[in-house]
Amino acid sequence: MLIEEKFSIHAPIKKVWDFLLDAQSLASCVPGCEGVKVLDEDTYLTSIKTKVGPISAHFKIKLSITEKEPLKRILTTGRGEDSFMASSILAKNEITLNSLSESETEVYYRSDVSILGTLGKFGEGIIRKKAKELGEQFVLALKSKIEKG
Amino acid sequence: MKYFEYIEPKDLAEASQILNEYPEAKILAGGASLVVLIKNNLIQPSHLVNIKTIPGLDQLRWDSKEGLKIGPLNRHRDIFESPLIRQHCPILSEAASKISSPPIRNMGTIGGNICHGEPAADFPPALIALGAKLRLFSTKGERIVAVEEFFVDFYETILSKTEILSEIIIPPLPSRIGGTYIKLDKTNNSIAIVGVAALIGVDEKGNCNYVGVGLGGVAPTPLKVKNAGEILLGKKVEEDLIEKVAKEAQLIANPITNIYASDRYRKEMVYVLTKRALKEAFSKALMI
Amino acid sequence: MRKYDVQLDINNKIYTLSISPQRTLLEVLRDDLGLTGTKEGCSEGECGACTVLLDGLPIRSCLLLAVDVRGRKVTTIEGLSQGKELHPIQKAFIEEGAIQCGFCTPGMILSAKAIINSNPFPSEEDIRIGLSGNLCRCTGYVKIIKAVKMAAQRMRREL
Amino acid sequence: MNHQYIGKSIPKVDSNPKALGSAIYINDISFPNMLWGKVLRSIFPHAKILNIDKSKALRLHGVKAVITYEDIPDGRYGPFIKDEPVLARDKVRYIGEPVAAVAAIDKEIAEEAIQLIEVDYEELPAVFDPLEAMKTEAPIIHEDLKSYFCVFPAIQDRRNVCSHTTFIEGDIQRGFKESDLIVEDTFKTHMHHQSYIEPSGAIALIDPSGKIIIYSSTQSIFITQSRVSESLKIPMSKIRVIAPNVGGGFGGKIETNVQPICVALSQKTGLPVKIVLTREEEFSASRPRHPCIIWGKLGVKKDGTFVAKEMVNVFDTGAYADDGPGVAGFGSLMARGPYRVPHLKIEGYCVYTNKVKAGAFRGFGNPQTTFASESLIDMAAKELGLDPLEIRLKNSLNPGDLSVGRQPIYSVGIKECLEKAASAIGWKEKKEKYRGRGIASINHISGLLTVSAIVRVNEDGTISLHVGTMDIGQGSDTILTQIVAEELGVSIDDINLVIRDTDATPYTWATSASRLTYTGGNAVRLAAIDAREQLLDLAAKQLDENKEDLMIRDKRVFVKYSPEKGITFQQLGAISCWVKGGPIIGKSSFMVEKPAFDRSGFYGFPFGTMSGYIFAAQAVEVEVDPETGKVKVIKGASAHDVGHAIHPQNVEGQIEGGFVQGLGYALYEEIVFDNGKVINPSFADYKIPNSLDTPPITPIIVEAYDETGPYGAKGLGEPGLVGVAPAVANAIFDAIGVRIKDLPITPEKIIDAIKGRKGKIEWEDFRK
Repeated sequence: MLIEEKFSIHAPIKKVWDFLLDAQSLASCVPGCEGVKVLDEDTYLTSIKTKVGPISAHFKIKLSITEKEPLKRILTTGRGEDSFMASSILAKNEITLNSLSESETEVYYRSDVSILGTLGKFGEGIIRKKAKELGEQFVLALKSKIEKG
Repeated sequence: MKYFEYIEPKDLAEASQILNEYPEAKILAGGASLVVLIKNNLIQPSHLVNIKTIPGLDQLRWDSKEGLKIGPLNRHRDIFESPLIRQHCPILSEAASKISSPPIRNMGTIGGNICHGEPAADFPPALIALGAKLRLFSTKGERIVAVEEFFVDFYETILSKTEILSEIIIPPLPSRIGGTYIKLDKTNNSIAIVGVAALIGVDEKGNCNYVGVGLGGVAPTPLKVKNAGEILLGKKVEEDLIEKVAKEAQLIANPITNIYASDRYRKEMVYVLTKRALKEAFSKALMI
Repeated sequence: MRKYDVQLDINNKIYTLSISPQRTLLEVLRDDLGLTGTKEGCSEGECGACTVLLDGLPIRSCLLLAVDVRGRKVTTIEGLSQGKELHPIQKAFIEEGAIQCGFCTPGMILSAKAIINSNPFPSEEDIRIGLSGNLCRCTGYVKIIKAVKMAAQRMRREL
Repeated sequence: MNHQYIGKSIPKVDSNPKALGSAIYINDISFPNMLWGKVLRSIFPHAKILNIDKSKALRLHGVKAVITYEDIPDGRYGPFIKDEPVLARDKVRYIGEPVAAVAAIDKEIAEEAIQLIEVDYEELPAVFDPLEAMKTEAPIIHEDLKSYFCVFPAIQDRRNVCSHTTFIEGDIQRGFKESDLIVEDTFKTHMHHQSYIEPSGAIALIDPSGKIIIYSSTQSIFITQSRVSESLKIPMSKIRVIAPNVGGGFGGKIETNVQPICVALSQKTGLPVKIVLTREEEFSASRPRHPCIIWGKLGVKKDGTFVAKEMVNVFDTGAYADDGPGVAGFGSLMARGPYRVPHLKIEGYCVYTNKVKAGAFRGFGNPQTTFASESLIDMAAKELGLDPLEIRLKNSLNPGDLSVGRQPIYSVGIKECLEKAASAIGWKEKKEKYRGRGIASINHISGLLTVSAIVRVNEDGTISLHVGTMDIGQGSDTILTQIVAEELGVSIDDINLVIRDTDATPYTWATSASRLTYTGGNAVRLAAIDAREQLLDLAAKQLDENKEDLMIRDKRVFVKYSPEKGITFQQLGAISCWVKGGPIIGKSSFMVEKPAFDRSGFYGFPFGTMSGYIFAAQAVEVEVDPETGKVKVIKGASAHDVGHAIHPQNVEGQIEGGFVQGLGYALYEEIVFDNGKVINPSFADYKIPNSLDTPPITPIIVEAYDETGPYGAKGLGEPGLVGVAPAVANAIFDAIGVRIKDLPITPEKIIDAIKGRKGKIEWEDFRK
């Protein structure tokens, strides 16, 4: 299940890049995210609570940065599970930046999410819709944090 | 399935009170949808409140002023076979006959079908076309809402934690009225890819005096084609007006892509089916 | 973990049991009462192999809580042929070659009984609708529909 | 020749208990102290296993054993290539692959326990499309493929290819030069599930003598025995397999799935262990039909005569070979079809991908290649302005023509099948708007490998038939009983069927390849004749008559010209047991060996000899809604050349069941993947036809007597399904002029085709 979003932020590319690397601030943009624990420079532990209708899932996720090209691209893989509901989530995310101008950066983010187990069975179309909404909320939070901060 | 407490309340008040006390409690009516969710570990209720022990929730009464009053525990089978429904709103009986299969129709209830919140469920489009209202009971009081306002998102309704759907009210309709529920499904009576319910009423001069169009399976919730009235009421029912309403239905549709069909296909089909449903409804109205 | 004392009327026999509420009627029939004629094909209310009659109407026993039977009469395949004598529907299924692997047969026969009970002169369309909740992968339904027609005639004492 | 039982539709021998609900299936069996097993399955399509921590699971109350690859020998199994472990060893190759297993005192605890097993994976790049998997940069799924034991000289000439079969006859280049018209296209078929209503399952226990006893829902008790033996390294003499009734299989239960795991858990705990798959496990981790990508090219003369056919069939076998090499080989062998085609080059690739392994399913590759070849024929007929029925009749085989591999075929009823199927749906009649008729004609085989049988005369003159064939609903028990009753002049009730137990029956291969009437029937008939001859010899001695003057009827041997002089079977039975001659035991061991293939044009074909050629034609009339693309099947007809129908009613049952399963393949059913994960693993989202989805079907029996079959009979188990999908595709083309080339044919694909736009799911023509 592919989720893609392209948007621009009124901020220089350096500022956006630094924000992306700062785990705590990035986590604050992810809806339902309950804090981040930094294991090492490239790996973080976080947990995300989401709700699809009557069903609430609580994923404990290990996020690892797999590739970094400063000021250009960052690749991460998130792997986690909600043992309560025997479901697991696997997300391969890619964020690429390109600076439109001194004060304008274009961000393209793409993530390939697959959810296994019972939640996955619930209805792929619905989860795609929910994931898209989460994506949009993430973008809004990211924009406002960076532009204000 | 994992263990849960099982309660047989004697009245709605007790049921609502239990919902208030236990946040993870769920209402058990027919169980056709709920038990599947539990078995799949999608929800783990702490309590099941079996409202089938509450008397009076499966009644079906006609009142010339207020219209048809349907208890939420009427099973799909009861709705399909009820002479009152066949007389006053046959479109509901038609919708009931297209739900799943006889065993499910002998278990599932109209209340459960509505409260489950499945966007492609078969009753909501027909209820929307009928302009139905829902009575929601809770210990904090009762409220009545139009059926199209009842749905919030996928499997999410406006029911508060302690509210229970206690009655479905279908206001009286003009005498010369025709309706149909068209369901596009993969195999017979499987989940609707697109569902359209349409009702058209005509007065003696042949002008449209009632129109109701409900859509299923094309958005996170069932939809009402709100300005169908503007387009048709008071006018002669013509082909181009019907196409305008169908265009309107296509406009408000916001479907998903899933294993059954893509969003593009659903968007195209909601136009085709709305046009067909309105035409068929109109020809039925003329026959009365 | 509270259990509920329940009286179940199954095939005209009363069973007094103490049942945990999350157990389905299917589990109680098979595991507690040894009535293994009712089968489990999907446990999600889709295939019909678990069909039993509740007050004469076919239902999914895998979706009905045993405690929720509440005094209604349950008929399983074992309750159809009193002792050795085959029920006319069972005879018709055998004669018309309507049985292949046999896993859907108990559920199919009970749905057939409900069809004929509700309408002694079922048309082919009535039969197809009545059986649409019972999936069969072997027969393509043709001989099953023929068997139900034959059984209906027999039960009307025409043949 | 008037037979007493052959050709008669007697009540099936196993129907009564099934109608009463007293028939026992695997899930109805339990033992005292029996444990429930559950399998932990991989959540990654391709990943190394770094570590498996069982400690938490073992501490859960009620858990008796947790096993991983460390607890079992490194045995590999598989019908063609021994590439599959019981539990994943170094790495996992598909989502759903068994990684560990638990045995606990009840189901709930077992399910809880498997979630407490922690597996550390290191993900590897995965490939899901067979064409991608064949490219050099694709990840390798089986690094040590070359070291696996193969039962045939496999050609593994491209990346991730575990078998490549080719058939060449005539000169393909010259053939296309001589053709007036060439049609060429690419077709794609999907993953299709058997969807038997009874989930697979097994129970294993160890008897006091240390012998392992396996109760299993299977299509072959002997294959179950051999797979458990080779994977867990246990001699077959220590393994007994017993099968209760089986609730349908259609090929999906030929090979093993949980049986070895049950045995390993039982060995570990010393207690009986039962595992029954959930419907979700059936759809995501059993053995569905191979998806296939087919490029086909057909050369024809102006008058419709077939000249040349070239095809490349790429079968996606998933993570393990399983029956893949057989499916790729056999599907390609059948791709010529029941026609004379002088110039032929057909290739079948069997390619690994990181998806659930595909196995045998009714048709065994033939439905895939036939969908392409029967579509191409209609495309050629359209270009030439010929009637699709006529072009097929013109090229159909005649008795004495040769199969691929130059075997002469004398029993060929294909023309009669075509004519009767076409007329049954009113081929020539005027068609209503948006309605179309389509036809497809197919060939298949029913003679393969071996069946052996023993017929014993009991002391009281009744008969015991010991045969290892598995009746999974197709009626073989009844048919084989009819044959013994006919040969020995006894009644059906006199025959005691000794079946479903490797300790009580001689070897047989499997309920597969539509073969139990032809191959099984021959074996059982020879054993019955052997017993009959011994009875006649003993009677001749007792009556002091010439054997030639003796006849048998109603369990009595009598002298032809003075029938009152005779001796009953009861007397002969007693004499043979108590007085002289010794107990009468008729036996036979039938192997399909002749006529042998001329293998000069065969490369990498994974089978020995096949025979018992069977033919069928499926015709269908459809109505297509041009605005929604919905297809309504108005009526269908399916004509089958079965040589001679031993049980006509049962034959009709196979025809009708196959037709409806074929409709599911053509229109409704598909296993859908997302990154290697099955996303519709339930009957709610994987729709098989119900009684409202099936049209009126006319089954037609055509009898082109086959000398090599018992009483002229051949099989028909699989053909019922094979031609339905192309017939539907051809009918849809006839109705609204759009040619759908990828299955299943959904309303959306039809609308996209009408609007001339690419479907939502794009795939490129891979010949470029």
